[in-house]
Amino acid sequence: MSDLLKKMLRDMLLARAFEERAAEEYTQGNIGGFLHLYPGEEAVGVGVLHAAEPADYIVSTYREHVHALVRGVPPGAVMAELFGRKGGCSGGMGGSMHLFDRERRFMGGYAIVGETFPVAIGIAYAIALRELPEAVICFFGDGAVNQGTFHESLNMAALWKLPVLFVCENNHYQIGTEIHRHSAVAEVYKRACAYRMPARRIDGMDVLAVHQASREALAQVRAGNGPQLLEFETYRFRGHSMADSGNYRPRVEVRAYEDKGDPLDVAMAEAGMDYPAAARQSGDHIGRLAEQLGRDGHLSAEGLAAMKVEVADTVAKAVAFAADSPQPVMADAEAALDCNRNREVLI
Amino acid sequence: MSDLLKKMLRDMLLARAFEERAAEEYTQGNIGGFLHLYPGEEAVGVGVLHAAEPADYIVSTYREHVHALVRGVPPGAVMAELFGRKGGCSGGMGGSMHLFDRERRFMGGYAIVGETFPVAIGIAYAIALRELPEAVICFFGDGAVNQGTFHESLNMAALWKLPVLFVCENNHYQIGTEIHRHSAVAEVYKRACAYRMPARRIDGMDVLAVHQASREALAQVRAGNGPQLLEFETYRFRGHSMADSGNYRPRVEVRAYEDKGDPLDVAMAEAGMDYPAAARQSGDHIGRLAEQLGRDGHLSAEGLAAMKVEVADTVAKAVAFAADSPQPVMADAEAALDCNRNREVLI
Amino acid sequence: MKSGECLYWQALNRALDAEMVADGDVIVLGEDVGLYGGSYRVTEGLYAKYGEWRVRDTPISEGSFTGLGVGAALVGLRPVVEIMTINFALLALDAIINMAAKIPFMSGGQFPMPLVVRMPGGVARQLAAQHSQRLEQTLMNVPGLRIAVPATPQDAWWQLRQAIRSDEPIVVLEHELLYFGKGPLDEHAEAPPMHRARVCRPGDDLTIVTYSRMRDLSLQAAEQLAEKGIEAEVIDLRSLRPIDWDTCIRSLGKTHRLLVVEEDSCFAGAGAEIVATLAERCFFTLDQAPRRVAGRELPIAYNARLEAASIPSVSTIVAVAGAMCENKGDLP
Amino acid sequence: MKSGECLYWQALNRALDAEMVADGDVIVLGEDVGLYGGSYRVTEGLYAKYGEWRVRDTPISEGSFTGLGVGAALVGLRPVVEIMTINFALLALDAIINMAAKIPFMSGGQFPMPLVVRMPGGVARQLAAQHSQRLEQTLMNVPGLRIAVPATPQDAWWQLRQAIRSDEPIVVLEHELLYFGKGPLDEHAEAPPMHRARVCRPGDDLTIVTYSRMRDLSLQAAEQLAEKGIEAEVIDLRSLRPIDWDTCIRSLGKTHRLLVVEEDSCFAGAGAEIVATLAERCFFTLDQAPRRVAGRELPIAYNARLEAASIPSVSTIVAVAGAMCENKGDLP
Ligand SMILES: Cc1ncc(C[n+]2csc(CCOP(=O)(O)OP(=O)(O)O)c2C)c(N)n1
Ligand SMILES: Cc1ncc(C[n+]2csc(CCOP(=O)(O)OP(=O)(O)O)c2C)c(N)n1
Ligand SMILES: [Mg+2]
Ligand SMILES: [Mg+2]
Repeated sequence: MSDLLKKMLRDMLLARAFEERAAEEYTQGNIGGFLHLYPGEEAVGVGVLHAAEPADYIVSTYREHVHALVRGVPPGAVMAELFGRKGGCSGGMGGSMHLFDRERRFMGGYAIVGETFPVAIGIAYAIALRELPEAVICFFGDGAVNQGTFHESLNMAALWKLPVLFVCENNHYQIGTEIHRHSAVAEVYKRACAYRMPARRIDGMDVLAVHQASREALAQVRAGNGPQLLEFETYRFRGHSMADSGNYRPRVEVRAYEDKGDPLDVAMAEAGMDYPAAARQSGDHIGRLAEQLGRDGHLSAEGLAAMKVEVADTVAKAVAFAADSPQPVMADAEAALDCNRNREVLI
Repeated sequence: MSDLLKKMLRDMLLARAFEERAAEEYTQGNIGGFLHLYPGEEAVGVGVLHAAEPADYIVSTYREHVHALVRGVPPGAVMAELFGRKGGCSGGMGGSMHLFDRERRFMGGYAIVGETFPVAIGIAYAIALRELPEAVICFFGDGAVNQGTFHESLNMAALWKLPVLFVCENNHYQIGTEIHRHSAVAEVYKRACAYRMPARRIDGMDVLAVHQASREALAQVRAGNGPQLLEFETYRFRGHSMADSGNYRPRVEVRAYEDKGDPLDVAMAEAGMDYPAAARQSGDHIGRLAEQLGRDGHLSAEGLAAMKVEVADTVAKAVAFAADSPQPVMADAEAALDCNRNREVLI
Repeated sequence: MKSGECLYWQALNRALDAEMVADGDVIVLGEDVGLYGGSYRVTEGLYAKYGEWRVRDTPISEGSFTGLGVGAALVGLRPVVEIMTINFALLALDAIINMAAKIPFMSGGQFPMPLVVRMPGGVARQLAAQHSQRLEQTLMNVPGLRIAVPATPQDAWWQLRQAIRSDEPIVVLEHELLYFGKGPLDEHAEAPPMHRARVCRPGDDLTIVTYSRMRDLSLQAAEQLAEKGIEAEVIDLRSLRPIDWDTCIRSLGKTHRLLVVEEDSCFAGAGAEIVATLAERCFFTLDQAPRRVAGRELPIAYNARLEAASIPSVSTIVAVAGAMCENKGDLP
Repeated sequence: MKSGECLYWQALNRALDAEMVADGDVIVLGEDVGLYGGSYRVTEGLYAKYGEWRVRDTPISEGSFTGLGVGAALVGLRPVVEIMTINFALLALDAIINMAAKIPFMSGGQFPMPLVVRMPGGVARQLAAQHSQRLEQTLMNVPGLRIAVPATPQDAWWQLRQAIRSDEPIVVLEHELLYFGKGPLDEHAEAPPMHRARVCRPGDDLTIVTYSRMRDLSLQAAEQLAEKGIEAEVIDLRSLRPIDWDTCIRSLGKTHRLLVVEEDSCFAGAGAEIVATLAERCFFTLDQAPRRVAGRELPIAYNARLEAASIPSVSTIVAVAGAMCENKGDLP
């Protein structure tokens, strides 16, 4: 267990460092387009994907760098894709929102909200038809729940008992619209009732809870017992994308998630009235995990420092790889488009 | 009450006679296209629409002749529309699937499954914005529930407390696909849980039950308490449209609905083994209502006979009106398309 | 029916069966394609033969079951999605355009997309505005898609099988009024390339470029024109993306006159691209302005007469072609 | 910014405000149009001023909130639906095409449809294939719809207000790269008819027909061509349905050469209709084949260089126009 926790801590550190570096590279102009970052939500991606088997398939959104990294896509290939280079995992054609890695069954980042649902049930349909003990993990946000495809796809998944784990990363916002302003029922897991699909809500800031719930659910899913839905309550520390400051959110709310405090305690503290008992914890969910591993004697201060160095080094290498990777040329684009032509002469 | 029941009986008789005549006219070539008929489902349309106020709006599907008739659209105008004539309620442009009558707030029949939902919430949005004590009645079938717009629209309706009564005519079939083969949850009313919307299931073969439930729900809806959903269990006695024999359905099932018998009793009877106790009732839900009114002393045999004559006469006149109505010409079509141009010169 | 003849829907049915026997990865899905046998009978019998996992009845969820086809294709199934009619495809365009056509490209060429989306379209008989549409021009503008428009049982048989065997996403546009038309079918004849146009009738005076159901009307018109001494060459495109320009250009080199016949409303319809490219490429070959006979700029009315007057008829084709050839004698 | 100048998004913002003040039936809805102020700031401040019932933040439900606009328009509201970008409009096409454009017709002319659907489209900066599209050709083919494509702050101000005041359904296509461009705005100047094309630059040698962002590139190209002694007349269509053919035909009467510049991929794009109709109507006016400068037949790559190479540039326009005018001296 402590080994698993250490691996997950390492991946969370990598996730954070990678994303913060991506933000810098964006500011420097090395990354273009829309850039949606993951800080705050690490425990979800890391916890879920550590529960996945290599034979499972992953379908994700435009906020998917960390999903790809934890899945094992080389950090250099991810960063190179953000740079739009040939060495990127999509050859520079897809960019930040469209990471793909067939070998690792990373079935793509989709940028139209709600597309992950039908893709996921399609893959799951093939698994069911072939009677394989595999699962599809389908990521989506709280905002995506209101797209028609959510409803249509969950109905089909439940009706035909398709092996999908639906994973809602509920960060409470659809860009600037808070969940109570976009959903009649703000508890996403409750919406699975319309399909009689097992569903739970889990603290998405607790990587172990995320991992355990995912492992249990995936075992059921792979066993052919039909789809399940897990809702992880989490928070993004940054704006929706690099173009968004995120300043429509109350400060108390942001601080409460960052520090895992009770929002009321945070409000008190802000007002300079905090009780001594409500001593602030140090740092966010990642910091707390590191602290806990330290307290429990599983990770020394040096161990943690070494982990941070390794992670920093990994990110630095990824950037170097990306920067060195050549630009794709038009022939590459044409080859990508025609990749399934099999030399067929059309006319 | 007995007056209301008599009016509803009359409308159900009209509904049946009108539709059976439409079938004949179709066979004779006076009606073209797709023709979706209502026999079996009369108690729903009649019960619901007798609970509507003139200020309420009606939004319907392609199976909407009876909705239009009960709403007060003149039978001649409905039949003429089926004939594609100028005197039709849509001027011959819409046909069977697209009956409209602005004056009577009959907001149209829509032929793409799932369109009624957004249209209904749009009208309701205007009502809510204007703070009027009006409601929108939105009809749809059990198959329509799986369209994404159902989900999207119910969420918005519940979120903004829009005044809509969602009315599911659950006849258990999406053309040839029985409800357990198209919906993970076959009780349509249960799917409203995903929007925390009040919902009930009612026997759709019992016009009084339909009427009462509708009246209660509409009062709530008009009072601004948000949308509600009513599911009426019913059955179509014919195929999906004139092109469909409906013979994918078990005989026991069809008979059970036609005669309001218990399916097991019906099965026994078919096998020649019916108990004397399970004496067959005479006729379907319409016949039973007439019988009951007679038993209770509200409607004499002559009264019923007169009612049937009046109904037959109404239908005959509607057909005569339709047959006499002129064909629209191309200028009419152009005028329909440009009806909102207000003499604006475009270029 | 003569031996060796069959109905259009039957040709499609046999094509599906042939491919499903040959390859266990081929699946069929759509509304009422299974137990019911398909609205136009195209999938009749397949459910009984292959079972519900390979012939899947779906809920009314066009957006998602077409997307399901995309997902299944990513892992090597060869889904044939039936959208009951093209009018409902408006709900599935994100799956077709944003997903099927783009994933192979966006992934840098990593994924197969052996998806076929079949659907009838066009103006049938009094189905009114919402049920009498085409979507050619929408789909034609999408790089990454291919579009087949078989007009005969033989082409239906050939092109559907080719589409299923292709690893690229292909839309097969059928026509509601073609299903119950009959024609010869030789199951053993060798297929021409899927996107090759066919000269259905040779002629020297005028080239009529057309496709799908309008092929039949154009051929009838050509017969009538022949009686007036005008020999029209009729080209059935068979494919709308790509378009076999060479066959058209070769014909224009002979006739010098171009008439495009399409059922769709004229403005920005499929014919626009045909006229535009041929005007660009054959400007000096043409000795008069190209013309289109197409649908009116109106939604289709339910009324039968208005409906008929909204789409091309044999007599309009004859009239326009005749007018174009009036000065026939004057030319070298 | 000079006085009397403003940004394109600001012109749209003022147009919305002006119409909302004037008419309580005008409402705005879409994702993040309210509290957040709109992704491209177009609705900034309106929520604070008019409240949530008139400026409505919606869930991510494009199909249904566009349809909501249709329903609201049926009873006399004048909804301005913002679809965050046109890429998401594929999910709303049923509402736009099958409902908004057809209901007035299908009802025999009984219902108003004062609906405006606004959306940015086009290729911006490295937004990749799913976020770099247009839908012109799809919408152009729909009888019952009108399409405005304002290219300047002044036209944005005029055309959005005209669209809101019209009782017909109108799509306003904006462009992501135009929002932060500036230009003069005179709020009191009288508006030309909404669908009238504008000759932005007169010239005798060649007519460039274009619209939206390609107007800017075409004007720049015209300046460079002028240095080479070639005077291009640049026509900004401003509207794609209907198209103001007369303005184009008048120009061709002078220049005899037609070049269409569009951002979209060429095959079956908006330019196809422009070339087709002008080839039909001006066949003998043209002294050489019409041409299109358009996007490549590829989805848009994320990579910046490939993206730039996939759409027209000033230099391509100059090159093609230059080649078309090479024989300029030879002509009468
Ligand atoms: C169909 C569609 N509509 C709108 C958008 C624009 N958009 C991109 S992300 C987003 C918010 C999604 O929120 P959520 O699903 O909660 O995911 P999060 O970004 O919070 O991870 C929106 C509206 C889109 N990409 N696709
Ligand atoms: C979007 C769409 N898909 C498919 C169809 C074809 N179709 C017409 S009616 C129908 C079945 C609808 O079933 P249900 O909603 O239960 O209504 P019912 O006909 O039983 O009254 C189908 C699939 C359609 N009209 N629209
Ligand atoms: Mg979110
Ligand atoms: Mg039904």
